Amino acid sequence: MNNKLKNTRDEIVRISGVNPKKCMKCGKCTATCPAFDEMEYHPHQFVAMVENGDIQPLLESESLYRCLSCFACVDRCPRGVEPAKLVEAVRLTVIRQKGGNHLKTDDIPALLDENIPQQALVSALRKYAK
Amino acid sequence: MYRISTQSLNTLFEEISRVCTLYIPSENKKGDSVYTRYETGVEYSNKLNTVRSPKDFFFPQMENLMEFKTEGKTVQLIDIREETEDFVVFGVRPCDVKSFEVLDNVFLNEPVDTYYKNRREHGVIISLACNRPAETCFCGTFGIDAAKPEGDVSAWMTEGYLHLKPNTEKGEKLVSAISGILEECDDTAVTALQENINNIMKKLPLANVTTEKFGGGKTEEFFNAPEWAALSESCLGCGTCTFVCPTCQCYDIKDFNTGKGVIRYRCWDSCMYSEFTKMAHGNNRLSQKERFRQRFMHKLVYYPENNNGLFSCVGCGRCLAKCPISMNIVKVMKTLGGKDNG
Amino acid sequence: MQVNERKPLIVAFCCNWCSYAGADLAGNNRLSYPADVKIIKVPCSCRVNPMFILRAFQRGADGVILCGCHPGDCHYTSGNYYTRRRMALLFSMLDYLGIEKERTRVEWVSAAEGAKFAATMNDFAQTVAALGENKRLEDLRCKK
Amino acid sequence: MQRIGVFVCWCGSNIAGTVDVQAVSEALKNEPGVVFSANYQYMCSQAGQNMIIDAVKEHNLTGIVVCSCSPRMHEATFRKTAATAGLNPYMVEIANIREQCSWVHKDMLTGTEKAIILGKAAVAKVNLNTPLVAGETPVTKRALVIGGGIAGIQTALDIAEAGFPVDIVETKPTIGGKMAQLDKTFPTLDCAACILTPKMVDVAQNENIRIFSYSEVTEVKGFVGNFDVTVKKKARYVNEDICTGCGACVEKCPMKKVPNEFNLGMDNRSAIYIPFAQAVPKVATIDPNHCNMLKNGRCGVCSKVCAAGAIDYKQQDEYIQEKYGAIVVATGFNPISMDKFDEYAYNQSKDVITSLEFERLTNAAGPTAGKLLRPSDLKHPHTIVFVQCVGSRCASCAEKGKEYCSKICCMYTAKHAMLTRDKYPDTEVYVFYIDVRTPGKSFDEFYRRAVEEYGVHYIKGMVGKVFPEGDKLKVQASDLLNNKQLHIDADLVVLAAAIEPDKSARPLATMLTASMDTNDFFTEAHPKLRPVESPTAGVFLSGTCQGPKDIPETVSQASAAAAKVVSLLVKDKLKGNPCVASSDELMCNGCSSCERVCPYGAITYEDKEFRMPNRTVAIRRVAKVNPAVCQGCGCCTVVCPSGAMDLRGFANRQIIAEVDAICK
Amino acid sequence: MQKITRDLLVEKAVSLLENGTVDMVLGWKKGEFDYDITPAVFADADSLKDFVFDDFCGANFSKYLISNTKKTASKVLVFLKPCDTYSFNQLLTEHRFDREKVYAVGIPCDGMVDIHKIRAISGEGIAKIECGEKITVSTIYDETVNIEKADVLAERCVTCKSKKHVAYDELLGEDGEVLESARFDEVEKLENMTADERFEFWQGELSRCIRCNACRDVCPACTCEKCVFDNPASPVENKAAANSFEEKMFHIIRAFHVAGRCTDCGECSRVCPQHIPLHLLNRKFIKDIDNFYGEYQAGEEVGSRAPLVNYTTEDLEPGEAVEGR
Repeated sequence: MNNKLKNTRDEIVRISGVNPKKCMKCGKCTATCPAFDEMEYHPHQFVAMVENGDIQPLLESESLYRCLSCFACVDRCPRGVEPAKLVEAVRLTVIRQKGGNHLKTDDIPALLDENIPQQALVSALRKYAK
Repeated sequence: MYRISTQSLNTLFEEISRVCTLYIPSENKKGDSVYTRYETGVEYSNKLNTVRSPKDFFFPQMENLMEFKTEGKTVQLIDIREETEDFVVFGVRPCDVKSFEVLDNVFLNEPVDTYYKNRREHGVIISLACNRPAETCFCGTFGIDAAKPEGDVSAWMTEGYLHLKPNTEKGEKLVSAISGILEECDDTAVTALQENINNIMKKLPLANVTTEKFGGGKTEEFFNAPEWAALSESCLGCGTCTFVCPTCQCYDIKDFNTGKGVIRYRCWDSCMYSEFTKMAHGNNRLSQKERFRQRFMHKLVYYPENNNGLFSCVGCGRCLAKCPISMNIVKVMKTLGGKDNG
Repeated sequence: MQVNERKPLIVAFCCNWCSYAGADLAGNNRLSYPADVKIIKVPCSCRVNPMFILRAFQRGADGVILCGCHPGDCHYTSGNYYTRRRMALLFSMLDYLGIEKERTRVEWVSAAEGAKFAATMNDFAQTVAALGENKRLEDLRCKK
Repeated sequence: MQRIGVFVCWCGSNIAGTVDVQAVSEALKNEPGVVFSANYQYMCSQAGQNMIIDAVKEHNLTGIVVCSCSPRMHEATFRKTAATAGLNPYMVEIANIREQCSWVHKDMLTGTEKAIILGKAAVAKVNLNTPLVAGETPVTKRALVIGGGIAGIQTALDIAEAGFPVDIVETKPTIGGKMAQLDKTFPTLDCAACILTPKMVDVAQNENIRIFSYSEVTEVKGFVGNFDVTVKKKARYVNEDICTGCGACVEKCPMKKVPNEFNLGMDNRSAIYIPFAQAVPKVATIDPNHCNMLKNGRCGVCSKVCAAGAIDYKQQDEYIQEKYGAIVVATGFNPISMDKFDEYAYNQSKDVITSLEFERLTNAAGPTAGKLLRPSDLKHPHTIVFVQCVGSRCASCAEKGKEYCSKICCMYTAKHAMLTRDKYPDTEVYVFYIDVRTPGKSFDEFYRRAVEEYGVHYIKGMVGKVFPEGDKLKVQASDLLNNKQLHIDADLVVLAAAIEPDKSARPLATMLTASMDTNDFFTEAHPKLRPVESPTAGVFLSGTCQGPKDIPETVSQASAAAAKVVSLLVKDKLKGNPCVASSDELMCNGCSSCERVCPYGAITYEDKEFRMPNRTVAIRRVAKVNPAVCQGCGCCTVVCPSGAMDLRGFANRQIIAEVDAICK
Repeated sequence: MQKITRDLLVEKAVSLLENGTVDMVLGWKKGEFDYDITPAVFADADSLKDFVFDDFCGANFSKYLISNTKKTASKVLVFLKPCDTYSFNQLLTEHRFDREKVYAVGIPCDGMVDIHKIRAISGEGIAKIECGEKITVSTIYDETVNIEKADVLAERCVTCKSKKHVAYDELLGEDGEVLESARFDEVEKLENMTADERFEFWQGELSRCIRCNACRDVCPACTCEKCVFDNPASPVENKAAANSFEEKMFHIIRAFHVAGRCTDCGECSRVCPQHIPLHLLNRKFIKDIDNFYGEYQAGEEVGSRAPLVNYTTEDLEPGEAVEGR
C-alpha cells in the first residue's frame, strides 16, 4: 500500500470511526443488505476493501450511492463493525477529493437533460457545489 | 531607664527587628495570644498569657539533634544543628522569666545541654510587668514580683509610655542599639505602677496559696497521701498541663527513619502519658494516680530538693485555664497543704 | 512529550485475587504502564488501612491507588464493599482538608482485566504527574 | 535482626532482557539485613533452588527474598525450597520483577531502577517477617456436587467409586441434565440416552451417593474441608420414599395442558409429572403452579389413584444441613434466549427453532416420536436451513449475544444435518457458517462426511433475515465465496443458539465466594495448570459452568474434578492458611467492630482475666480469632482502631515497611 | 417545668446513696472559681457538699463509667445531659461497661457556656460569675459585665442536636425533642470553599496542635486500651507534633477511627487548648455518612450497626464521593 492510499484509508477509518479489523468476515451485513442487487461492491466487501487499502475502485463505484443508509448492516453486525458508516465515510472522501463539491461545473453538461428546468439547475449548483 | 511612647510601639518593634529577629505576643484568629515573629502588620497583644510559654524558644517541642546516613553498610553521623542567630523575645511575663531559672538548672548544669545553651546565649528577653493579673495568677506564691520583672531588659507599660531598663550585658547591648528612638527618663511612673500592681496582687483570689508545706525532704510526708486518689480521679492523662507549662522540661528522644537516613530528634514528653519513661521491663508508673502524683511531687518536692528550694512552678496559671477537667497545682497544693492553705 | 521531568511516585495497593492477578496479566500481555507505579500486594482491598495511604503520602508518594475485585466479586465476599465505604469517606475527608482529590483513587480491576489495569495506571500516572509534587501531605523530613 | 539472602532471577532473558540483574543484586546487598545476594539464570530450576539451599546453610540465612516472576507463579516453589533448607516457608518474599517490571517496562534503566525498589520493599518486609505455622483442621469426608447433569453424574460416580459419600443437588425433579434431552451424540452418533441412562441408574444405586433432586443450595458457610451447606428440598408434594414411579397419577391427572419443559414447550404434560421415562429418581412431582388441588383445593385425583399413598399436598420445603469437605460446581448451561434476534423471526414463526428443540424433534421420545415434522403444521420439511453462530462470537451488543465461541455448535449442526440427510434424503439441508471449527478427535472427518457423503450444503456466509411468507420461511443470506445474496424458501430454520452458564451460577458463586468471569463462567484457579479448581479452596469445577465444552470434554473434566476432590478427602487434616488475623488481647478493647465485619464469623468474644497493677485482676471482653475459619482478608484489622487486630504475614508494620521502602 | 437545681440533684444523690441503690456518684465538683468544675466521684452524702450544678457543667461523664463501673460494688449514679446519653449508648454498643452497674439519671439541659467566650468579653481577672439567662461577671478590678447567655453558649450547645434523652433509668424534669440543628452549616461553608482555601484553613488550624492528646483523652469514642498513636509497637506512634504532617495524620486517623461512632458531643473542641475546631472533622464524617448511607446518629440506640461496619451492594463509589463539588 503506498503512502497516499494508506492516508486515504486512515482518513476513511478516522472519519467513520469504524475499525475494519473487527470484521470476522461472516457476511451477515451482506446477507441483510436490501440493496444487494443494486450494488457492485457489497457491505462486507466495503469493509474488506477499506482494510486492504483497495480504495480506488470504491471511490469510483456507483455502489456508494446505492447504499440506502438503512443501517441494517450496522444493526445486524455481530462484531459492531458498522459497514454503513464506512460507506458514508467513503462517500465523504469522494466529496472531499472534489474539493467539497458533489459536482464540478465541468461535469454538468454531460449530465444535462433537456427537460430540466433552468431554475432546478441553479439551485442544484447552490446545493451541491461549494 | 528609658522610655518610648506607647504610640510608637511599632517603631520600637521595627527598630529591634532591624537588629535581629523579634518575637512579640500577638492575638491569633481565635483570640489567643501567641508569640509571633514580628514583621510589619503584626500587632502587639497585651493579653496576660500566651497559650504556649516562651520556653518554646529555648526548648522547642521538637528539635532535630543529629542525623545518621547509611551508605552501603556504613553509618555516618551528621551534626545538623543550625547555628542560632540572635533573637529578642518581647513581653515575657515575670513568671515566665522565672521559668528560665528552673529550666537553666536542668539544662545548663553538667552535663550541659548544648542545644539549649546555644539558644539561651542567643536569646534576649525583654520582660514586661503585669498591669492586669488574672484570677488564675499566683506567682506571688513562688516569690515572684509581678511588678519587678527580670530578664535582660525589664519593661513596664505605664500610662502612655513603655519603660525599658536593661539588666544584663545583652540587654545593654540591645538598648544601646536602639537608643536612637528611646528617651531617658526617671522611674517615677514605674514606681507608681509597681505600687498599683502590688495592691492588685494582694487582692488576687489565689494570693494566699503558700508553699510552706512543700519543698525538699517532704517525700515521705506526701508520697503515700490518701488524697492523691481523689485528686487524680478524673485526670484524663492528657498532656495539656505539661505542654503549656513554662517549667516542664521532660523530653523523649526518638528516631525518625526518612528512608534516606535517620533523624534523631527530641520532643516534649509528659509524665502524664502512659508511655512516659517506658523501659525494658515496662512502665514504672502504672496508674494515672502515680503519674499524676509524679508531676506534682516533682514540681513541689523533688525539684526543690535538688535545686536549693526552688520550686518548679512559677504560678503563671496556664494549667488552671487549660486543663480539660480543671484539675491543677493549686487544687493539689490546697488539698495536700491542709485547710490553712489558701 | 512530558514537560515535567520529575517522575511522580505512585503506590498501588492491589488485592491478591483480582487486581494483582490483573497486573500480572498486563505483564503477560506486555501492556506497558509507567514504572512510577509500584505495587504492594495485600490479601484484599479491605486490608488497606487509611494509615497506609497517609504514610505513603508522608513519605513522598504523589498518588495512591487501591485496586480490588469488582464489587460483588470479592474473594472474601464483602471485603471490597467495606473498602468502598471506607475510601469514600476517607477521600471525601482528604478533599475536605484541601488535598487534591485526583491523588487518590479506587479502581476495580478483575484478574481478567490486564488491559484495564494498564490503562488505569497510565491514566492515573498521567493525572498525578499533571498535579505535580504532593506538597500538602508531605513530611518535609522525607524530602531531603 | 534477620540474615537475608537475595536471589535475583534472570528468567532467561525475560527479566535479564530489561533489568540489569547484576545491578539489582549488587544494590540489594547493601540493604539492612541482607548478608548475601546473587543472581542466576533460572532460580526456579533445580540448580537455582539448590543455590538457595546452599546459601541458607552457608550464610545462616533467616530470610529469603527472590526477585523473580509473580508470586502467583513460584511463591509456593520457593517456600518449599526454604522448607527444604530448614527455614520457615513464610520467611520467603517474592519481588515481582517480571510481570510487574521487566515485561511492562521497555528500557534497562527504568526496569533496573524499579526492580531495585521492588527488591528493597521485599527486603523491608522480610526484615519483619516471623515464622508462621499453619493450623490444621480436620476434613469432613463427604463431597457435594451441585448439578446433576452428565458432569455432576460423572464427578459423583468417580468420587463414590473412591469410597467417599457424595450428595448431588439438582434443581430439576430428575438428574440427567441437558444430555438427557439429546438424541444422538457426535462424532460417533450413539444415542445419548443409551449411554447416559445407565450412568443415571448407577448413581441411583450407588450406596455412596445421595440425590437431592428438586433441590437447591441456599447457604454455604465454612471453608475447605469444613463447608456447612444448607440445601432446600423443594416440596414436590409426593413422598419420594414411597412413590414407585408407576405413573398412574400422571395418566389420570386432569390438568394436561402444562407446557412440557423437557420438550422445550413443544408439547404438554400433566400437572403431576415425571419428566421422562428414565428419570432418576423416578418419582412424580406436582407442579404447584398448575395443580388444581394446590391452587384451589379442588381435585385430588392423583391422591385417589396412588396405590402407594405417596401424594402429600401438605408437604413443605425442607431444609437439610450437611457438612462437606469439598464442593463441586456442575451447574451447566442453557441456550441463550432468542428473543432479541428479531431478524430470525424466532418469535414470529414456530418453524424457526433452536438446535436443542431440533434435538427433541428428532428424538424418539420427543413430541413427534422422532419423526422430523415441522412444529407449525406437522408436515415434513423439505428445505432446512441451519444458521450457525446465533449469538456466539457476538461482540457488538452484550444484551443480545455472547462474545465467545460456544464451541459445540459446529459439531452438533453437522450432526443434525447429517442425520437429516440420512433419514430424509429428499430434504435439502443448508448450513450457513462463518467458520467451521472442528478441532477434536474424529471431528473434522465427521464434518467432511456431512458434506461429502451426505451432501449437506455448507455455505460460507450468514443469514441476514428470515421472514415467514405463506407456509414458507423466506431466508435471505449471503454466499461470500460466490459474492452472492441467496434467497431460500425454507420449511424449517434451525438456529445454533449460543450457550450461557445457568442463571443459578451467579448467586451460587457469591455463596461459595468463588470468582466468575464477565460471562458468569466460573474462573479456574489457573487456566492451564489448575483448570478444574476454583480459586476458592475446596471448590471444584466440572463441565460447562467453567466454559463451553462438549460431552467428552465435560466427562474428562468431571473425572478430573473428582480426582481433585478425592485427593482432598483422603487427607485427614488440612493445613490452613497461616496468614490469619490475630488479636492482641492486651490491646483489644472489646468493641465488637471486627466481629461485625468478619465475613466468616471467625471472630468471637470472650471475657478474660487480666493481671493488673498492684496484684489486682480485671476481667475484660476480648476478641478471639478462630484460625481455622479465618481466611485472612484483613477486613477486621482496619476497623480495629487500636491496632490490636493484625494480620499475620501482612501485618501493619510489614505493609508500612513496604510503603516506606517504595517511597524512599 | 421542674427547674433542675444543684439541690435537687444532691437530694436525688443522697437518697440513692442512702437507700443503697448506688454506692458512688459521678458529679461536678466545685473548684477555685465559679467556672472550674472538676468531674469527681462522691462516695457519701457528706462529700456532696462540694457538688455543683450550673452552666459550667459541660463535662460528659459517660467515659468515666468505664473505670468506675469496675470499682463499684453496686451501682454508679451518673447524671446525663441529653447529649451525654448518646455517648452512653454508644459505649454500651461497644460493650465498654456493664449497664447493670449504672443508675442513670437524665437531666434536661439548656446549654452550657464557654468560659473562653466569657473571658473574651469580660477580660482577665474574673472574680465572680452569676449564672442565669443573663450572666453577670464581676472582676477583681471591680468591673461588672452583663452578658446574654446566648452569646457565650459553648459551640456544641449553639448547634445542639438533641434535647432528648436516649437513655436513662430515671428522668428529672421533662424530656425534650431531637432538634433541627444547623450543625452542618460550618462544614458546608468549608465544602463550598476551593480546595486551596480549605487547605489554607486546615493548615492554619491544625498547625497549632501541640499534640497534648486532650481531644483524644476526653473523647468518649476513644476508649482504646492503648491508642495506636501511643503504642511503640505501632508504626505511627509519635509523642509530639514533630512535623506538620504528623498533626494531619493524627487528626485524620482519629476522626476516621471515630467515624460512625462519634456522637458529636463536642468534647474534643471544648478541651482543645488551642481552640482547634476539631468537631468540624467529625461532623464532616457524620454529614458524609448521612448523605452517602442514610441518616445515622451514633448512640441513638444501643446495638445499632455503625455505617463503617456495614455496607450495601449499591453504595456509591469513592470517586463519586468527591465528585460533584
